[in-house]
Amino acid sequence: MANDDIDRANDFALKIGTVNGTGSASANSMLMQAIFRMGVPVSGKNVFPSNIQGLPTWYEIRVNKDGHLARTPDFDIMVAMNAQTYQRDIEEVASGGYVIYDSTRSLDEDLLRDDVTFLGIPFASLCVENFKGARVRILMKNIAYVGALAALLELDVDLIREMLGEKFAAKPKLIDSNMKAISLGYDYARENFECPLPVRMAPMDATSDSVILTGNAAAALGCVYAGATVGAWYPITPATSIMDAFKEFCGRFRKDPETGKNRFCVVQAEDELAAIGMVLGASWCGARAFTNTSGPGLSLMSEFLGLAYYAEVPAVVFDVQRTGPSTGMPTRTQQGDLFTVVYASHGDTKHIALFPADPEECFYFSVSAFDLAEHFQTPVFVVSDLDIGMNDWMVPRLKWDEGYTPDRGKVLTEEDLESVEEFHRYEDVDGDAIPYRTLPGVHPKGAYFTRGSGHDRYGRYTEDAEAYTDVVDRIARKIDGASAAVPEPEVRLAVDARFGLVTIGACRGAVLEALELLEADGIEISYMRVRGFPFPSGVGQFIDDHELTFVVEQNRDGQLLKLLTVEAGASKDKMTSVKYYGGFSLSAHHVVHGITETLEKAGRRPAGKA
Amino acid sequence: MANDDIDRANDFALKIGTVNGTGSASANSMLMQAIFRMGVPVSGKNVFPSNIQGLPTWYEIRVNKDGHLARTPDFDIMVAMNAQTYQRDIEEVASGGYVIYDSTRSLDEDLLRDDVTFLGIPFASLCVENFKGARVRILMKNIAYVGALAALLELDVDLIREMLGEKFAAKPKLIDSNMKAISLGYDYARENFECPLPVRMAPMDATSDSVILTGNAAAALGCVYAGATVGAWYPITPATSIMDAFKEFCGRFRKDPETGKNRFCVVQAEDELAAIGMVLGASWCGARAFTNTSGPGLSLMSEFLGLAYYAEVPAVVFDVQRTGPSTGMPTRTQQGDLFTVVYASHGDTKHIALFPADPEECFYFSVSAFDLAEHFQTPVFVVSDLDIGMNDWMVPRLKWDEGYTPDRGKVLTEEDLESVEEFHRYEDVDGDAIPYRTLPGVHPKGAYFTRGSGHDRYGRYTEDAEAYTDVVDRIARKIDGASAAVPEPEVRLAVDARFGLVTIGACRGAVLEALELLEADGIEISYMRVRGFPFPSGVGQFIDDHELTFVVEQNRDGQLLKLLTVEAGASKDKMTSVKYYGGFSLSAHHVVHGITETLEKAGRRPAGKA
Amino acid sequence: MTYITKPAVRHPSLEENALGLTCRDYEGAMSTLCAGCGHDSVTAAITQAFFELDIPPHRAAKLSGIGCSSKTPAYFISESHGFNAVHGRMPSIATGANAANRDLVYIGISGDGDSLSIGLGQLCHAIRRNVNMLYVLENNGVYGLTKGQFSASADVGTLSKRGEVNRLGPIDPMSLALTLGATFVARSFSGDKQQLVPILKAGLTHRGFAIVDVISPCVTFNDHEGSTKSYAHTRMHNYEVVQTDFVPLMTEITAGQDREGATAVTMHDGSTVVFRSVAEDYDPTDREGALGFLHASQVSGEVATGLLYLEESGEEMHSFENTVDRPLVEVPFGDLCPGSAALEDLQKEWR
Amino acid sequence: MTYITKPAVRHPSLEENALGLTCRDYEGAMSTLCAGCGHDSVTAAITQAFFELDIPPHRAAKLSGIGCSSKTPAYFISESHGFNAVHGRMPSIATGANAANRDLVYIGISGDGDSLSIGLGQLCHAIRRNVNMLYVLENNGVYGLTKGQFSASADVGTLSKRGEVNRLGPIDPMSLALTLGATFVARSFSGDKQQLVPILKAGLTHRGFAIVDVISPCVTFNDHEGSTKSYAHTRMHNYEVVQTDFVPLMTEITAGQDREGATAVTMHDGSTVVFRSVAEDYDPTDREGALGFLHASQVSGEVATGLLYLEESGEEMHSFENTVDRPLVEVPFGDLCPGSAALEDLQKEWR
Ligand SMILES: Cc1ncc(C[n+]2csc(CCOP(=O)(O)OP(=O)(O)O)c2C)c(N)n1
Ligand SMILES: Cc1ncc(C[n+]2csc(CCOP(=O)(O)OP(=O)(O)O)c2C)c(N)n1
Ligand code: SF4
Ligand code: SF4
Ligand SMILES: [Mg+2]
Ligand SMILES: [Mg+2]
Repeated sequence: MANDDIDRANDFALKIGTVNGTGSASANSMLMQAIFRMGVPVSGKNVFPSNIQGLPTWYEIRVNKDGHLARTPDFDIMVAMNAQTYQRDIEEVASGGYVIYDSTRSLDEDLLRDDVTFLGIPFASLCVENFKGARVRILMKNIAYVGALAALLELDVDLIREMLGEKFAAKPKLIDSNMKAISLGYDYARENFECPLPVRMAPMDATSDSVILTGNAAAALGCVYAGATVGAWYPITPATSIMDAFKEFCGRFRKDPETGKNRFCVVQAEDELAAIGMVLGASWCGARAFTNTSGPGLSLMSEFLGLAYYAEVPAVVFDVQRTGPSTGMPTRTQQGDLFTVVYASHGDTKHIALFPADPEECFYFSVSAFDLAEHFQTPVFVVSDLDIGMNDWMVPRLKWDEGYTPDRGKVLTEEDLESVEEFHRYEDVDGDAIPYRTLPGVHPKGAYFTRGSGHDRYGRYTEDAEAYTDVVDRIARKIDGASAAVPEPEVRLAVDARFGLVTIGACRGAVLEALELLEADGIEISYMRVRGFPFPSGVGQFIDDHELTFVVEQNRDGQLLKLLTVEAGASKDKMTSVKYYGGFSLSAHHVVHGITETLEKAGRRPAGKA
Repeated sequence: MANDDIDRANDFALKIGTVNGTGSASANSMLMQAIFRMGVPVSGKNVFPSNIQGLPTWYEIRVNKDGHLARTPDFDIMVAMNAQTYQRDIEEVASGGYVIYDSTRSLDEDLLRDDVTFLGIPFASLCVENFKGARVRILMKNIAYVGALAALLELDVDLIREMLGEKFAAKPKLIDSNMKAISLGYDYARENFECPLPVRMAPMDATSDSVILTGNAAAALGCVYAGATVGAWYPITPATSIMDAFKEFCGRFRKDPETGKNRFCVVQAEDELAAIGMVLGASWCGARAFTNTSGPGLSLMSEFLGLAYYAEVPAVVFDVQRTGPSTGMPTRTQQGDLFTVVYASHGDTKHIALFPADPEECFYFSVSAFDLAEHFQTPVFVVSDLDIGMNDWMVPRLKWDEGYTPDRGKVLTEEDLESVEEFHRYEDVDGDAIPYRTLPGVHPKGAYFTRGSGHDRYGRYTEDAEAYTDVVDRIARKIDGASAAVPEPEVRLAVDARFGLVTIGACRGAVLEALELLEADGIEISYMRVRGFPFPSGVGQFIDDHELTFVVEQNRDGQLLKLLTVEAGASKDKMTSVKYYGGFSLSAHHVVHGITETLEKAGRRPAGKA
Repeated sequence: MTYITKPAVRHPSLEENALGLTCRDYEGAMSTLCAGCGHDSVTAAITQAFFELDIPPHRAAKLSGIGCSSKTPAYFISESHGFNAVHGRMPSIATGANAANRDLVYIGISGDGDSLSIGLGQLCHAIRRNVNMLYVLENNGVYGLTKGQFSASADVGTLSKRGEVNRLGPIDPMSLALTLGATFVARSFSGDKQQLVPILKAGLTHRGFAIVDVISPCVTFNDHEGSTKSYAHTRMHNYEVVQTDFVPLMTEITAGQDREGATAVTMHDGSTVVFRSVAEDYDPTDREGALGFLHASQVSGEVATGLLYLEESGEEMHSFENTVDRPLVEVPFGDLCPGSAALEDLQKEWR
Repeated sequence: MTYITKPAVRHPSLEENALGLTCRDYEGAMSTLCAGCGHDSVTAAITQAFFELDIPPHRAAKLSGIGCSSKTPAYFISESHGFNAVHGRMPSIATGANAANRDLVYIGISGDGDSLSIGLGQLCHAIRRNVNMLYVLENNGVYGLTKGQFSASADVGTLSKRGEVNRLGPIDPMSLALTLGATFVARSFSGDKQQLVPILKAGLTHRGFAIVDVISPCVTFNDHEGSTKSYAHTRMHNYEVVQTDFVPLMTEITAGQDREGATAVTMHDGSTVVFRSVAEDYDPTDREGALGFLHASQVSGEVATGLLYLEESGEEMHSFENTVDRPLVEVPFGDLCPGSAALEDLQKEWR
């Protein structure tokens, strides 16, 4: 972007390189929030190490008036606060861009580039002169670069001061020092450089109906609104903040006014095997229960997930994906768990899964997950990832339908049980493959034995081939039936397009941006994003309807493409993979590049429509 | 079979219904062994409950001069020793067949059938008259029905007496009582019925180059011959007898002659997570190590399997499949773990697997598994099932090539390390995607850090996208490379056949028998049995070469068909599923029925060749 | 219910409890265990305990893992829900169930393999959380259902049926539980219904995690010479440390009963447990002492039985979690969902 | 090796060990832990111990699970193999490695989360098998790497950095180990190198499973007021029960050293461990006594440190398994494969 000469107001990307554990995080999100409050679409992505203190960490901010907020690797401005990473940070700046660095120590000759402008600001010495105490000085450096950016980008400083006021309302002393730090950076920039830079902010009104939110907070809020009462988990990045947020929200909304006691119970389990076990126990008793985990935890839950599937116990599992396999890169994103989720556990199994694209969907899908889990009496996965879960997203303000009543599924009440002749746990009474359920403690007639060993439609233990087959066949029908209940794919058909594109989850933003770029280039492509599994019937159709469909996903093995082949009846020869799995969020150029490359190879770079 | 009037010598099926824990097992295998020693092809299948004592259990013997030894559900003779199950046992006899029962108590009128002959023998009272002690009397009833069958089937009694002699060589008193019990049954039958029956034995010479063996014993023997020294496991049916046999063989072959100490170490782990962990630790140190498990254990191993895949640690895992999902039917067979095995663990993974069809292949594949695991530095699964693993199979005598030297893969010796400049654990030095390995304790230069977290080609920790991608891409190439190293499929092409059939594992016998029946019926079908994954290139080709291919497997979801679609490039529309998954071994009629039904539906019941 | 339950012919003679139920009403499906299996006697004792405590069958919840022992919940109280989980993971199911509905009477049945090998971690953490339940460990020193391998409770030198010798030291669930702060620790013998029933009743009444280690011989794989978990060996070395007597709330302790040298502990529901130490100055409320005693008796090869330790603090998982008294499953949706207005307010902070 | 190791400038001054190596040769990659993290001090002590014991770097094997603590094997002895396993499962890796090659010197590093929550079962069973290794538990009462949740070793009433209070009782690895029959049980403090180094040396020399619980403060998440695992609190309540002195084989105990009130235990390799009890009549060879003492000091809120229990029976996993003395990885294939003739014979029995 840095290269074109058009007005660069509200269209640029900014990256800040610091050291983790030095308090830059709050400065960075303040920066993002300020942009947001100026009414300009913005996204912030945290690129952090799997470590607590002392290693390089980055924060990437993209400002885009058209609302393209996916990650972009071309940075117009680099705030290089970490000498350890000067080299690569400076290399990453787009030609024509700017490097803001701490000029307290002068820059190595060989780091200099003549196609970028270097703006040195002596942050360290400024803070040493103006503040006391090592810790404070380090913290204030972060606030100071915010001040400098305010000047260079024409950020509304009053807004920032206002925000500082809100933030430290309780601690006036802190307000002063922060205000001072802002001014240090702001004034220095004003005095020494021509402000603003061509890349800059201009007030808009494009964010008034939006909020800033992480997917994990949104998912947790969904659990609260869905009426979930039991959460069992084991800490793991990047899933941890779901339970942290759940506890926080419950602290606000789930205290008994009289007693101050909790209308929820969060158990930090000893591991993920126990966490999912607790969820099954709670669901079996009739509570809405969930767990949050990531790849390694998911693997550990495999055995129990098969039990839940076969014994038909509801459960909601949030899988916030990170880069695998194994421990992999815990602080990088990926979409590598698709197979693990939908086929979790040994033997014949198939699980319902929802694939949110952003925090907004995390909230709504989280609520649906509980409805689906209880309706179909089976585990339901909400499959997000580190990018959605932990990054700051600008999303439309969340709405709650007061008319919502939870779908508790076919649960027999005490009255029902009084009236029924006999209750048979696994019988397909209604012909929809969904049996009736009872809860412990309700009625003697409701009693049955839940087991993962062979059982017949009456819930009795069996080793009989027919009785066994009868039940597993019904379960297969039941799960297939869910394809009509999971969220429909998001589809945007291009008129008579020969090409289609299918994607999933967090790829959304980058893909839509890429499609615009390609269209501008005369390449029209229809778009579909799957949002639930088992795939609704339309999914296979979409692929049949196009000459060639690009499947865009963030894993090495093209797991979505494979799933589409075997589970959506799509024919493999009509699909081609566009994959990125290096751990960063997907960006439009990955998609554009992948698609154009394929088209060129295939020698069919079309003039557009068929 | 019972219906046709042709000579029924050496072509019949026999079923014995008893109560488990009453000692019938040894009587039954003696019976089978006697038939085998008469030179006639025979198979024995144990149908037992997941319980220790007091429940119905069955033993099925099939005698077939043409060597068709798959299970058949049409029984010519039923030895009904368990009153609990008279009803269903008698129903199972093919019309024209025989029911041998204990006439001490007379049979219920309504159990009688006029299309079968009832041969009552007062086993109980005979034993009461002739033996003392409840336990002895119960045991001798079993021997007595063997005696009766000897008369009715014209089994060589002297042979049986000889076998009893061998068996109880140490305990002469037992010989006498057993001999007596044999005579009781034998004489009673001779005196009261016209012996032999039309279904009967006739000496042959079709077994002299064969042995009777279970797949689990064969697999264990393979471990001994491959030089495996460490076995770690957790008991689970039907995998347990692999380690039992391994310990037994090692007791014979692996004692240090001087000290009597063990040249092996078997650790009964606290669970399957620990078992696979121990295998990885031992393999990492350079031992050939293995574990044996079944579905539930496999699920528990998921996390560690991903570590082994990504950190490139060899491991051999025997998965003796049982009916899933979850605990399922522990004493019934199935092929439901295909997906779980090849995609085990979260993130992008793909594992090497071998699929033996019988105990013979269990032995040879077990040896290959260690070679492949060390060659490719990754887990290798030997995927058998309860039918192969626990039943008595007649297989060609096993051979051992004295020329065999284990393929330890690219392991640098002390000398190598002395001479190398630097050692980089994950570098693709030879361009075959297989890096070099070192073992702990050998040389300081060999030291490296094994981890499941992100690492670069040098074995260093990394969170860098390129460095990460570089390694996982190589691993993908490495595993794909194994498709050339796993056993080639077994193929029998029918001339110009329009139809193909692909199957796996224990389905073999039933499928080959079915193909003969179909051919006799004018339906020619080419046959392929896959024996290793990743699939060799020929596999997809076979499917392309046929108009329609039947995929025969023992699971509900058509896992093999799906794998062929996504991993062998086979097109789904050219395949159709023939599945049986009720827990019994597959029989020819399942296959014939499945195929003819499809053909009729498709309205293309061909006159044979195209 | 859809079990083949034993024909419940109601003997007019049969004694009825406060609910007007007979012990027959607390029975379950026909056992499929080996004739003579210790576990069946434990089942009988459990049936008795529930009957005598007047617990409504449907208010009980029966949980187990996998094993012969874990099959037994099917053999008692067919009118209560049962959950036969996966191997070694019953404690987590119980913890979650209890979190959701704290008002049910939870009984978990496990085996020594299920509890001390694959399930050891979960057992220890259920103890640590003091989950309110009765945990019965049917201890036979072997893996019965998988045909007799040694379990982690097998003593050093034990001979397996196949003649193998166990060299590894045993894990004693009692010392372990005491070390981990368990508040109710008892051991008994399947062959001693006299002792077992009151202990089970006390355990069911205890608020918190009550673990009862029941030596329950496996007649098929571990009842032979050379086994330290056989009927013979247990009868011989079983040493009752404290006699326990459970006195329900309603029956007051009358002067009639002799109470010399007896300690009485009042349970949270008002009923009483009366101990009489048989062993010299054994104090079932002294954790450290109990630990020492167990260690000593283990060394001397004795099987100390009785209610070995009791601490009726009443603190259990829900007190730690500060959960509302009403079972969470009964809290109406309206009290759980904050509604649209709250959502509006909340989002003001996210701008 | 392909680490960024610290520049190994060889100070001529630097002391050399019997192998002619300096302690620099026992260092590893640069630590990425927080400045001041207790774990780094433990790393330093380990480096020292290996150096002083003259262990050839490549004959050591370093194992760990997942956590900040589990990262540390990368920070010492870069010339030995390291295995950073999955969370809580290091003991099984160590067991398998040891089964395959019994001649290496195994050191496992774990954290309190890694050992006492997800890994509790494996830890207990490694103790039971008495796997010959040194197991260092870097105990900070929190999950450091996941940002400060309470671990199972957090004391009741501990305040988290976010102000939450821990209500659950702690699992004390020392009492647990003693209860499970551990043969080497010690506790120390990352801040006390004086005490830690000899204990580590004794642990490395012990034949069997040596567990050392090192209180190792997390400066970032658990070093504040209200934490019982902070530097301040540990310094204050750390109570050395026994002073331990490790005397290697070669240096004989000269009259010069004062030995009053000291017990000496000879290790299987001939070297000696000398105890001096600081606490009134504390006997580090009395398991029952040690258990009682620990329980008492836990109640009084003291952190008892030192080599708390030692039993040098020499019995370890391989004695139980009766494995050949030669490491299995070194047994030639010819001694492992029975060959074709044997196969022929064997099959005669299968007819
Ligand atoms: C994950 C898993 N591994 C192994 C098994 C096989 N298995 C079933 S029961 C059992 C042991 C039971 O022993 P115990 O708990 O002592 O019960 P018992 O039969 O002795 O009463 C095992 C290993 C299983 N069901 N699941
Ligand atoms: C299966 C699995 N679950 C969760 C995690 C996330 N995780 C990483 S380290 C850790 C806890 C570490 O705590 P501790 O062992 O005390 O080490 P410390 O960081 O405190 O030194 C957790 C839960 C993981 N890596 N794997
Ligand atoms: S095998 Fe043992 S434990 Fe299992 S039922 Fe029989 S006697 Fe009981
Ligand atoms: S977070 Fe705590 S444990 Fe981890 S490195 Fe920092 S101080 Fe050490
Ligand atoms: Mg047992
Ligand atoms: Mg910790």
